[in-house]
Amino acid sequence: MVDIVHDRELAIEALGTLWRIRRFEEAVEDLYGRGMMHGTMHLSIGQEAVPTGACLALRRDDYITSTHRGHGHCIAKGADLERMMAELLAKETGYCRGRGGSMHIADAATNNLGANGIVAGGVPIAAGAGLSAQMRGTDQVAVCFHGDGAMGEGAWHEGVVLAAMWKLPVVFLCENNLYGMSMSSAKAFPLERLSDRANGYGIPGVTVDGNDVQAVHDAVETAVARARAGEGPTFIVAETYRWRGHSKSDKNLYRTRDEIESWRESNDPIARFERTVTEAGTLTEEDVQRVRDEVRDDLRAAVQRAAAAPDATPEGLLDAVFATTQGAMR
Amino acid sequence: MVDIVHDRELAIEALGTLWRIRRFEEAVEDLYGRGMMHGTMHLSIGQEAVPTGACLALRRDDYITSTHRGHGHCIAKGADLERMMAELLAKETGYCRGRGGSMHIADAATNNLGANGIVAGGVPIAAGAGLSAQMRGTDQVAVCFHGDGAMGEGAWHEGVVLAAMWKLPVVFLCENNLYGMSMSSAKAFPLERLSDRANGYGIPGVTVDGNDVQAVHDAVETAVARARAGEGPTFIVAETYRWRGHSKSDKNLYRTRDEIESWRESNDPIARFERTVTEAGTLTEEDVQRVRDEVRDDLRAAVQRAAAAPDATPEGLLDAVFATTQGAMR
Amino acid sequence: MTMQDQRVDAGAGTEHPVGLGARPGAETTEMTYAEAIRDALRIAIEGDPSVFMMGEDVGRYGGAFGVTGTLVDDLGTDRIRDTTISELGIVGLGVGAAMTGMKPIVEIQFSDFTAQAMDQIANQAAKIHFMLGGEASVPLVIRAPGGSGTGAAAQHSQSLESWFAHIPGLKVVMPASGDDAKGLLLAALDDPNPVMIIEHKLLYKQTFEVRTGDVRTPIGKAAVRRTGGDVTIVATGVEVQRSLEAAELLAAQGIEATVVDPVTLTPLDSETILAEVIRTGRALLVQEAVQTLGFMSEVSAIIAESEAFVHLRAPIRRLSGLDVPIPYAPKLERAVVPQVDDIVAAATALVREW
Amino acid sequence: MTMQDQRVDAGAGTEHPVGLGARPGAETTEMTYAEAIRDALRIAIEGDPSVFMMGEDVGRYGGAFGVTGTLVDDLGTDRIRDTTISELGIVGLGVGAAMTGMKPIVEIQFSDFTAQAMDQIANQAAKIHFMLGGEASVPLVIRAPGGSGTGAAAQHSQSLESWFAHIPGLKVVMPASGDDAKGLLLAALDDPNPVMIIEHKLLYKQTFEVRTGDVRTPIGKAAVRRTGGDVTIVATGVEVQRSLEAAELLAAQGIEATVVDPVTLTPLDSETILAEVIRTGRALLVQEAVQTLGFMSEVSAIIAESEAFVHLRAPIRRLSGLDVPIPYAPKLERAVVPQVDDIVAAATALVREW
Ligand SMILES: Cc1ncc(C[n+]2csc(CCOP(=O)(O)OP(=O)(O)O)c2C)c(N)n1
Ligand SMILES: Cc1ncc(C[n+]2csc(CCOP(=O)(O)OP(=O)(O)O)c2C)c(N)n1
Ligand SMILES: [Mg+2]
Ligand SMILES: [Mg+2]
Repeated sequence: MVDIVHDRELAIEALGTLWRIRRFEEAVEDLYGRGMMHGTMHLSIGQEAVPTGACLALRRDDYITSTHRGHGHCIAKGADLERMMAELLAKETGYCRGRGGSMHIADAATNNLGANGIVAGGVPIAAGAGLSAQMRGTDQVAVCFHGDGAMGEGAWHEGVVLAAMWKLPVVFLCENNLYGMSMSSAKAFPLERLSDRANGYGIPGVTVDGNDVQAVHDAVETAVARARAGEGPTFIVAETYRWRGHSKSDKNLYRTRDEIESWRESNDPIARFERTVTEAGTLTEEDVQRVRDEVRDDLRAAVQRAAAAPDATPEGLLDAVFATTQGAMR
Repeated sequence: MVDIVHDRELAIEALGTLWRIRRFEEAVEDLYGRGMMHGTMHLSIGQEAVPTGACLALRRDDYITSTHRGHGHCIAKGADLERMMAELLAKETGYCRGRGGSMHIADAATNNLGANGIVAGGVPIAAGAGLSAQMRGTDQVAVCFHGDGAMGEGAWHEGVVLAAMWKLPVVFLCENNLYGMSMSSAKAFPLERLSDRANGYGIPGVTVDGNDVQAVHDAVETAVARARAGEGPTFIVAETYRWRGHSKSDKNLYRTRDEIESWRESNDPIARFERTVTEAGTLTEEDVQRVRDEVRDDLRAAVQRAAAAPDATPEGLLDAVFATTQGAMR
Repeated sequence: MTMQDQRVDAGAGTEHPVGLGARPGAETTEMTYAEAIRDALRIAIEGDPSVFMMGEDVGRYGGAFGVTGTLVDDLGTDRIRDTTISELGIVGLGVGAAMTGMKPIVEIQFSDFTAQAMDQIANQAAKIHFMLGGEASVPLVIRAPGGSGTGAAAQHSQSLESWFAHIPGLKVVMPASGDDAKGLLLAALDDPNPVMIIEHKLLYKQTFEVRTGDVRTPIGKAAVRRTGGDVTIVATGVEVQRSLEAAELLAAQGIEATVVDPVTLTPLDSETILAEVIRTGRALLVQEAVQTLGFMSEVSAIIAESEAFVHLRAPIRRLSGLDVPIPYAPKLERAVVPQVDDIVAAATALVREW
Repeated sequence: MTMQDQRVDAGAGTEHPVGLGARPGAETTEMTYAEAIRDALRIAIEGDPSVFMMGEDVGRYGGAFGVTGTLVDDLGTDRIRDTTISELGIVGLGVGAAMTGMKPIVEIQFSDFTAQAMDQIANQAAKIHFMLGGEASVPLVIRAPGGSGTGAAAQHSQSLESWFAHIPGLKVVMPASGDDAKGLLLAALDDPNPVMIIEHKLLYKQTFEVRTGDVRTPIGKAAVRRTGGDVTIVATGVEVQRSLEAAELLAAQGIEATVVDPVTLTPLDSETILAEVIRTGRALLVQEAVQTLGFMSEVSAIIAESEAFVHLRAPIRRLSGLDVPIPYAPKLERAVVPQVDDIVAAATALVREW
């Protein structure tokens, strides 16, 4: 097992990722609030440890599929902040050239198959990437990030059934932030632990503290090893919490202020990680501060460059519908 | 528990149902073979104990949903053989006036919501009937017959998830005849027993010998009692076997002749029931013969009357698309 | 089989409304499109114990577009039901409930997600009555918002009404005004058939004049919302509004346009459309949906094979969304669907060149 | 991003075939439509390690319509994969595999079950390339048999090509001959986009003249299968065959018909269609799909807004399936879709009355 907490380089990397996600989304929130960003916005603030821990267990050529709440996954897998921000700002230099926005960022350079506006839409796609890896004889693995709400969809079921049957190298990684929009996952699924769902599919099910980078990493690392060894998929449920509303329209009527406060105050994944690595003596307070400063500077630069880029243009849209060459993420 | 095996009247009823299903389908096979019936044909010969046992645990106002292989369910719930046969013969007097055929017979008189050409199509519909019963405050139950193959479909999943969440009065009754068309259920779903699927949904899962009328009945009776008491759905898997091919196009290449023979010879549900009730002293050989004769006569008459009925006519088809009054099965 | 209980039919709603105002003949009040739908929901659910609504986040959350609002407080969680994220499941449960004595209203958060539910919509709900030889009916209402303009990109902005209008057995309506949003929902609940209501996201917060009380907008009747002799604009959804605005601008240039809103796509009131096309001899068909097999292809084909053919003074002109997925960037999103200016330009060209 | 490996392009296939025969310019042999597809599958899978096929019962069973036959014996269970009953799942896996270097062919047993898979087809496969700004492509081929005539009733007999043609980002083809069934499948595998191939159940067992070897039928080009000066029949799928038969009967009555088969619905070769309509001045559009928003509505609309408008000597006439679900009874099933006689009658009326 890779020990992030006691490895200086990894701890810095993890902390950088955590902050990059947090600061990116705070910037998005700010830009949106100031009317400089359009559309809708799903923030994962409070959930940063899941993609951070998970992607530390992955190789660059491993695949991920992501969700409507996908900035964290994208950043943790290694996406470029400027191109992400440019996309959200509807710029020609954005990942999707302004055509997709937040819900559709993919990154061929990191084998990120993309966010998805459809709940559970990425589940069969991830299984397909796993099938592709299996058939091509590589030992790549596909990690399918999804929310607890996705577990109600038929697409989730069908993707998992096929992956289980063919022992595909896939990790289904559920971020249980307790709600699918307003629906409580505890109410929706009468299971002792959500990971018990796996019992219906003949694959291992694991529950992990989703606000603990190391714990997430370890669970994913085990599942990835299993997948690479040809033993098939694993279902991991990472327990976490979404601090912000589901999207802009959310008035948080389905949960209490107390609940939100208690998670923020006693279970901030970043504060926890900083405490852990400093208490372990892996990083000093100064190290931590340096990471924060670097991320702040990087992000500021990314936002500035993104904002200065040319707007997306409607020219050539009709020609953009069909591909002329096959762009494969192998 | 109702003891069919030791109750003369029930034993006669059960035996009559078993034979009605068997003889009906043999007649269909014959008519089809002689070119007098058109379309496709899915026979449940060998599986008769499942609907027979299940429907003995139901009231007339309980609902069922059925499948492409639905003659047995329909007959066991109490449908009229002549109207069924007329439908298959494309007659105006058929259940669907010749518009639906074998895969679409429903029977409002017995709250049979209908066969379904879509694998798992009936699963959410059954849950909806359960929801309706729950909301109307009746204690009706809906039994959803489906095949093992249906367990791969998203519709199955979504219906079960919603039924589990709302504790709907539904029994999901899987006839595991070992194959979904040619796909082996053991290969498809890496579960020790298919009923373990229930563990992923927080509802009870039960496996039962599907060729034992009493065993099926008892499992369904328990599940129905649970449902009527407001405790929610149960998943029952009845292990059985399909003697005939999936449909006419089936060359049985995916299973061995030996396998088929062994089920026919040592596990014929009708022979087993006859043996059980005669050995128990509930019925005599003569009783059994009388039931067989009655069914033979009834069926012969039904076929004759059905064959003599007027053909379905294309007149008025355009006006048949929309209903003008609400016909509800309450 | 029981006969459908006929509900009160106050305010016939058969006369043509002026613009996007209320149908004549009843008291009116101002409210938003969302409020008008909510008003209909309250009237229906309070008035009929078999009516209920289910969908994702329709309860405490109040609906993704705020349509249900605080209705759950008054009507309870039994009648305003939050579901899991399960479009196929909830439409399927709706079918089962509808066959067994209930009148469910299912909300699909974005009409794009009807893709998830297509089997239950097209293969079950639409066909059951016919396929079962009349043995059952499916009085199910499905509400789903369509359309672009909110920056939600390709998977949350489609105008998919064609998919449904192509399936025999479904009735399909597209309320262009608050009054129709209310009246059509109440009419849909009277109907023993499955009815798809395609609402429009951009209209939810707009204010309209709406009839009060238990009113109906008849299903199957087009509305002539404006009359002019030079060109007949047929438009659906949010394009009705844009066409009415365009008509005012055209009038300033001396071009008088008739604006016909089909209101119901199936069964379509071709008679009214054809009469209005014959009157002006020019047809401009405006929709937000992509051009290829958008609903206006059907309208065009109906005109071209009708007696109107010989009255046409110009080719039939469609003005539609581009054949592209809806892009995210605001400028791009605007560019790919017909705006007021585009309608003015197309109508002007049609009248000036022919 | 890697460039697509261009596969051998033997036999251009761009010249018009005679009737339902093979495209000129290559060796031919006789085989059934199903065999022609199997031949293409074998060529593609043997020739390219990234091509594979998956679907329900495509392995040992040989396919519900016998298309794969014993192919699994030669190509193995890895390349001819049996799946669970899971249309959404297998299309979704196809999307994922296609994005990551494979070229999957997915078989949907009956095109009606694409309803189950609509999200992955329309919201994912079709949109990913555009929506992701070109960051990915989805070279996925979906094969699904459409059409009625087998007594399988409403849920197994639809002609749903309109649904797909309405979604930007999908290419949609409908092979009317064995030669095109083969050539289009091989062409679809060259294409970096998702291609829906709507085959026809009634054709599978029919014998056709088919080009041998690694050939192509170009996607995006219509075929003029017969030429005559009195009326232009545009027909798709099995109606191409019926129209050609009708044309012979018409010829006996002195009416000469042109028969155009669009072959590809998206992207449509309007140019060829319009040229042929202009030539005769009369258009009869024949399809098995229901009339309302069937593909011929689009063809009609394209004609009506084109330069062909002024050349029309008669209204544009559609001959389609009735707007009803397909019934089970053989007589009824026949009655609801255009048969040879219906085409003859419609063409005769069009020529005699206008
Ligand atoms: C098929 C589909 N249904 C509904 C929605 C609307 N929607 C977007 S996100 C969301 C909640 C998802 O919950 P969960 O999977 O738990 O993810 P979270 O938002 O909590 O990250 C809903 C209902 C959608 N995008 N797609
Ligand atoms: C959605 C859908 N997919 C595929 C089919 C084709 N099909 C009909 S029955 C069947 C097998 C069903 O297997 P199972 O559920 O085990 O029922 P059984 O036939 O064994 O009774 C298949 C694949 C269908 N009718 N519907
Ligand atoms: Mg969640
Ligand atoms: Mg089976």
